[in-house]
Amino acid sequence: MDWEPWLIGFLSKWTAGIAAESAGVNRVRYSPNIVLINVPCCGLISPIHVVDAFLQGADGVYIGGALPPANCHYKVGNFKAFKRFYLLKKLMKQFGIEPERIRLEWFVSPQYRKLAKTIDDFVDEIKKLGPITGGVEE
Amino acid sequence: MLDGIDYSEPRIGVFVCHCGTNIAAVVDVKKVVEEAKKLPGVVHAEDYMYMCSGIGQQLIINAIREKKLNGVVVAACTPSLHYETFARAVESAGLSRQRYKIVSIREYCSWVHFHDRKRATEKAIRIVAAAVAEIRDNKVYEPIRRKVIKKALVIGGGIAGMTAALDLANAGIPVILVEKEPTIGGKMIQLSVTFPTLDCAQCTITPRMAEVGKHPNIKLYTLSEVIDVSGHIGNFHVKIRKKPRMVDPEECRLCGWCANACPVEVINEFTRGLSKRKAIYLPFPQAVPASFVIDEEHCTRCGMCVKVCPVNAINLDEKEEIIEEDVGAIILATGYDLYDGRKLPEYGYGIYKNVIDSLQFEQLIVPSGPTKGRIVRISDGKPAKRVVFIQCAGQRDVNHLPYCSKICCMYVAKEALMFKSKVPDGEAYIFYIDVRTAGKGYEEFYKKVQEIPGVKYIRGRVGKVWEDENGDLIVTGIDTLTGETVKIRADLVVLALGMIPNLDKRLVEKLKISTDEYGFAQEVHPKLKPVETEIGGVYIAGAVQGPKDISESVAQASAAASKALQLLTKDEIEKEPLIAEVDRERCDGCGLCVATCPYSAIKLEDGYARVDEIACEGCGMCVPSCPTGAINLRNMTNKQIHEIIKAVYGVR
Amino acid sequence: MAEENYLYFPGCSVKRDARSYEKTAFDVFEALKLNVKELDRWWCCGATFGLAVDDVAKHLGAVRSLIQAEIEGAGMKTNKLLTLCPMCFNVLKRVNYLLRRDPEKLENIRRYLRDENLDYNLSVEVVHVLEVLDRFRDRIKKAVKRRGDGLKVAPYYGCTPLRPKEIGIDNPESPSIMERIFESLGVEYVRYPFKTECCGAYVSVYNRKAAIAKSSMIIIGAFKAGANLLVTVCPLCHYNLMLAYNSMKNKPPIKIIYLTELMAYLMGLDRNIPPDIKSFLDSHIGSRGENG
Amino acid sequence: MVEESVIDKIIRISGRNPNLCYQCGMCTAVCPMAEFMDVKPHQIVRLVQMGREDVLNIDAVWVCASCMACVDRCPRDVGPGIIFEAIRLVSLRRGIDKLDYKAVEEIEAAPTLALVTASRKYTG
Ligand SMILES: Cc1cc2nc3c(=O)[nH]c(=O)nc-3n(C[C@H](O)[C@H](O)[C@H](O)COP(=O)(O)OP(=O)(O)OC[C@H]3O[C@@H](n4cnc5c(N)ncnc54)[C@H](O)[C@@H]3O)c2cc1C
Ligand SMILES: Cc1cc2nc3c(=O)[nH]c(=O)nc-3n(C[C@H](O)[C@H](O)[C@H](O)COP(=O)(O)OP(=O)(O)OC[C@H]3O[C@@H](n4cnc5c(N)ncnc54)[C@H](O)[C@@H]3O)c2cc1C
Ligand code: SF4
Ligand code: SF4
Ligand code: SF4
Ligand code: SF4
Ligand code: SF4
Ligand code: SF4
Ligand code: SF4
Ligand code: SF4
Repeated sequence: MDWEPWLIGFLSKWTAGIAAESAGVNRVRYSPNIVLINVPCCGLISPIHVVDAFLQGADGVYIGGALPPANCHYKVGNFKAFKRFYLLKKLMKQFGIEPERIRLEWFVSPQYRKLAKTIDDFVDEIKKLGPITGGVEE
Repeated sequence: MLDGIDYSEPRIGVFVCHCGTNIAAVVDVKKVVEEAKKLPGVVHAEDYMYMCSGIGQQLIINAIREKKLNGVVVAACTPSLHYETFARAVESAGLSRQRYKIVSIREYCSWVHFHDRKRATEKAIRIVAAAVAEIRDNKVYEPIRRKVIKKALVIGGGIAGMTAALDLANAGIPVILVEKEPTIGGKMIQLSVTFPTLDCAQCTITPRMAEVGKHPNIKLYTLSEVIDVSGHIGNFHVKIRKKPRMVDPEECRLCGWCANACPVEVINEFTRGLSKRKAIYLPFPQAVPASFVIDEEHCTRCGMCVKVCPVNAINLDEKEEIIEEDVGAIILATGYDLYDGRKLPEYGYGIYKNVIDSLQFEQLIVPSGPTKGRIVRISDGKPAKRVVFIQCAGQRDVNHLPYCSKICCMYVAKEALMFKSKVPDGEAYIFYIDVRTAGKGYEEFYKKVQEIPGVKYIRGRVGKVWEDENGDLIVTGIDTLTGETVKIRADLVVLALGMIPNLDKRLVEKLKISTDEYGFAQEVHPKLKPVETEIGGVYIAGAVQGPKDISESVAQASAAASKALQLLTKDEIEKEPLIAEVDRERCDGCGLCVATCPYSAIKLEDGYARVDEIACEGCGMCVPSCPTGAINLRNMTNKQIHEIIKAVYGVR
Repeated sequence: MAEENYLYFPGCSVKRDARSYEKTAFDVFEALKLNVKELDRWWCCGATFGLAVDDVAKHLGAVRSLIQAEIEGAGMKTNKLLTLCPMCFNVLKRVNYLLRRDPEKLENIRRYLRDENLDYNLSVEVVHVLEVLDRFRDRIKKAVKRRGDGLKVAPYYGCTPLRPKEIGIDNPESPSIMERIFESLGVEYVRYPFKTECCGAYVSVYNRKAAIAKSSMIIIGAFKAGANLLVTVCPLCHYNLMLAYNSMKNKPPIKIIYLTELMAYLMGLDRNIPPDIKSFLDSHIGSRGENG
Repeated sequence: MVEESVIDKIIRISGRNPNLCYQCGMCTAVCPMAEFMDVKPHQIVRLVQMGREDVLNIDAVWVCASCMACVDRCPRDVGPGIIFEAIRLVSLRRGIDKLDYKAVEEIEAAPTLALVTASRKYTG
């Protein structure tokens, strides 16, 4: 099978974004099958954006925010994101999309190895899940 | 808007960097350029060996001019490295930096995907596409400016608060100093001498108190507390509750007749209960303001004092006042308290009179103190010959204060030394776990104390303190270095209690700052922003931020004042206009965003949400909360996020 | 749930070695109008709490008794299981606490019990007699018939009612619950430093000298503070204290008794008080004994 | 399978972490039995920290009355008294029996409580 998943990741630029930068500086290799977009805070990303991403063709959505409780640059953005995605995951099934296709990870900025590892794990998991079928088994 | 640039149609240029071989060895740069040219809105794309070099920058400037670009995407390293470099280049060509973006295809791509050139290239193309999609809809906003009120509020009149207030006042900034006690001075005025130099605490601090009291730029409110804070950096509105002093400080001649006449006697908090005072009293001789004060709580309103006052300074009907002030910056310096010794009943604090805390011992040393500087047993006033100090009395203990209080090792050494200088034939026993002397001259000071005959440091813990039938204290403990148990008969036991923050929850809420797990005020960054809080314009100084000695409190106070000055010397503040914005057409005034914003930056006005430009930090948290999509982050709107996603997946 | 209803777990020692403690306690309960009923069946709690994390089996006896209490409690409208012996209290409450906090342990225990068709729903509250008496201090005050003049009591708590602090009934470093009860009884008490000091517990079996030394220190401390009565709530403490007292060459004039013996006496419930204690109390109270 | 070391076993069955101990000595200072111990509580914790298997030979752990004073007061929540029980158990599970029934018989009128607890603490 020559199907390749392409994931999209939204990183809070204060923590996960810096971790991604350090991963680069330290040449920590990880799967290229993810495009990472820096945003001011993971609290900006709404479930609508996530659903949008799946509609556009994303195979998985990764969100990297600040490690709770005290590291969020904007006080509570990480908690807000967590609550929203907890609910979203519950709704995913109704769209026919496996909830495992969304992943939230928390970071403090030096955790670049964690970033690389979680991305690899995630890409592997998505590879196992295969392309989105919309709930219809092929 | 800058001249000469036409923003009507997107004309974007993409500049792809090789970074020598850093990028080009992994990513097929030429292919990226080729693909970039196909992206909607892109009219120019090129690559170059070192984009950040002078020549590279010139390429961009030339392209903007020649190709009439109104948007620039640089695909190179990370913004933290070269955002500014290219922003300046772009601006020098007359283009706004808001129409420029740098994305990383090095740290985010070539450096981490060197094992897979094909997909690294594919990823780089997607990264560029996303950046182009984002920049296409970027608008150029005017920078946000706001007038700064050139006035500061300092909360807390201890050594830290006074220092900050004086630094600001001497720089010409009017300062409002709010102190909740009847006098300024804080804990330092209660101390005897100060380590490591052993200079008299009162002699050091009283000139400063006097200076604060008479400084033309300082308005002092004692017996006062801040009860409300609104507004934001550069423009805070505060409410202060001033409790009645009931004595006019301008009139009071300090004759003391009133206190002689007053029938009500209560314990004196200044001596930490080691003496009594009347309901009308002078906190201590050097108090600022220099005036008697009536203790509202204990005064029975009998009127005896009023009758004897020769100048009619007393007014028993005085009521509390609410004062309102506008300030540009706030410095929080409310200091510390000691841990409650009654939580250590095993040491008998609050049970046996001769078990005291370290501040009480300071009061026994001060010549002007309740015993006139004689060190005595509290129970019977007999001279104290043997004193046991217990260090880490609750500190570094998960059952009490898990942290090290930092100053207690030093003040115990000092107190032992002072004891020995007053009672040459006395014995001081000091139980310790570690002796921490991290400060200039501190280890030398400790060594000096160790040299004194009659001072014995015992490495170990006290298990229990009790009083025997003769009224002597018995201290039992362990010397871990010999492994032997020790039992000492003592006249006084001094608990070296730890510092806890003196910061009440309501004030924290009003200031909207955060605290650490122990309740100390939280700095933004322990190394790089130690006096800043998350709230712009609110700074912290002294022991309210964490255990500190006087030198550190003073240093930090000056640092906080200097940070405040950086703000207050500006006429107006400018910030990036990348904040949230409400589309009135779509807003139905539900108020959900108002509740979401962590900075209280959104208000409902005439049924619509309105974002306060200054308060908004641009976090975007409000965006997902809006059911109608009316609120958006400038230059990172929902539409732009949608376009970014579309672009990422639009590549083949 | 009726506040006055309690199930009672006796434990081995109270039944065998501290009869007068139990009997006077029940006399006192009756006078305070408390409805205390002994469990129909109970299992030895083991007297010490197994501290090792893999020692689940040691908790089984206690769990069985807790289950029995859950079952009987339903009929009696109470979830309170009262103990006199603080060691039983300590074990039962700690097992209860452990099961509540550690679902894994609970599951483990349940696996043992499943074969017997038993289950435990964590509803039981284990209480010590001191807590119950503290709760009914008003009634104690009213039930007092004799004035305690001439008595000077030293309260002795020992360790098991107080430690570890998660399950203790009072501040382990400075408890005051017994003192409050003495105040309601109207007897004077003394302050001395050893009221929570360990008596030596079961170490008396291994190192008799050590236990005697500990207990002697407690007795002498109480005596030096001016006490003529040393009051305990634990059969093991009582044993160790007596062991020490009997081994003393110069015996101080101080009597070691159970709290409920003193209470029964002051409430005029003399029938179960051992004669030697009765005469000791009589002689100290003197002629003004009977309440007028 | 590699056999678990004595120290690992002590740590595992105690569920405690002796490495958190900073040797303050509080456990010894509050221990009612310390004066009867050959090795003091804080020293035993230190030996466990250093991986010394000969902690099994220490008499003091049998003198410990499980009073929990040290457990309550340890500033690092090391739980020395619990570690000592683990040391006892490792011995007991090896069949070492500390209860001398003769001695017990000699104790007149020892209450059931003493015997039950002692048999728990001193036999397997
Ligand atoms: C026993 C002892 C001995 C010491 N010896 C030494 C020594 O020898 N050398 C040394 O360098 N350091 C010593 N220190 C440490 C020293 O006391 C502190 O470093 C210093 O006092 C901290 O100053 P501060 O201004 O931060 O706090 P504080 O002195 O506590 O001042 C805070 C002020 O804020 C006021 N305040 C509190 N809450 C409010 C409110 N809500 N509104 C308005 N006002 C409020 C308080 O009334 C007080 O006046 C010692 C400390 C102790 C306990
Ligand atoms: C092994 C080690 C680990 C540390 N770890 C930590 C840690 O984890 N956390 C922490 O908070 N601190 C740590 N520190 C301490 C930290 O390094 C210092 O606090 C900090 O670097 C001090 O900064 P500075 O600017 O005062 O001095 P420096 O970093 O020494 O900078 C002084 C600069 O001045 C230049 N200079 C010297 N003389 C001249 C001259 N005549 N003319 C012009 N320039 C001159 C020097 O070249 C140098 O660039 C550590 C220190 C060491 C040794
Ligand atoms: S712009 Fe960045 S990527 Fe390009 S040469 Fe300079 S450092 Fe390297
Ligand atoms: S009598 Fe009047 S003037 Fe004298 S100290 Fe009192 S208030 Fe001041
Ligand atoms: S009015 Fe108050 S302060 Fe004045 S004498 Fe009476 S009690 Fe004292
Ligand atoms: S400074 Fe010294 S006494 Fe104070 S907590 Fe730290 S180690 Fe203990
Ligand atoms: S962007 Fe953040 S700070 Fe600004 S209004 Fe929205 S939630 Fe508040
Ligand atoms: S959430 Fe949206 S609709 Fe509601 S008030 Fe805010 S901007 Fe208006
Ligand atoms: S009390 Fe705790 S930290 Fe202190 S020596 Fe004992 S085990 Fe170690
Ligand atoms: S539990 Fe054992 S070691 Fe700890 S204090 Fe009690 S007797 Fe001593």
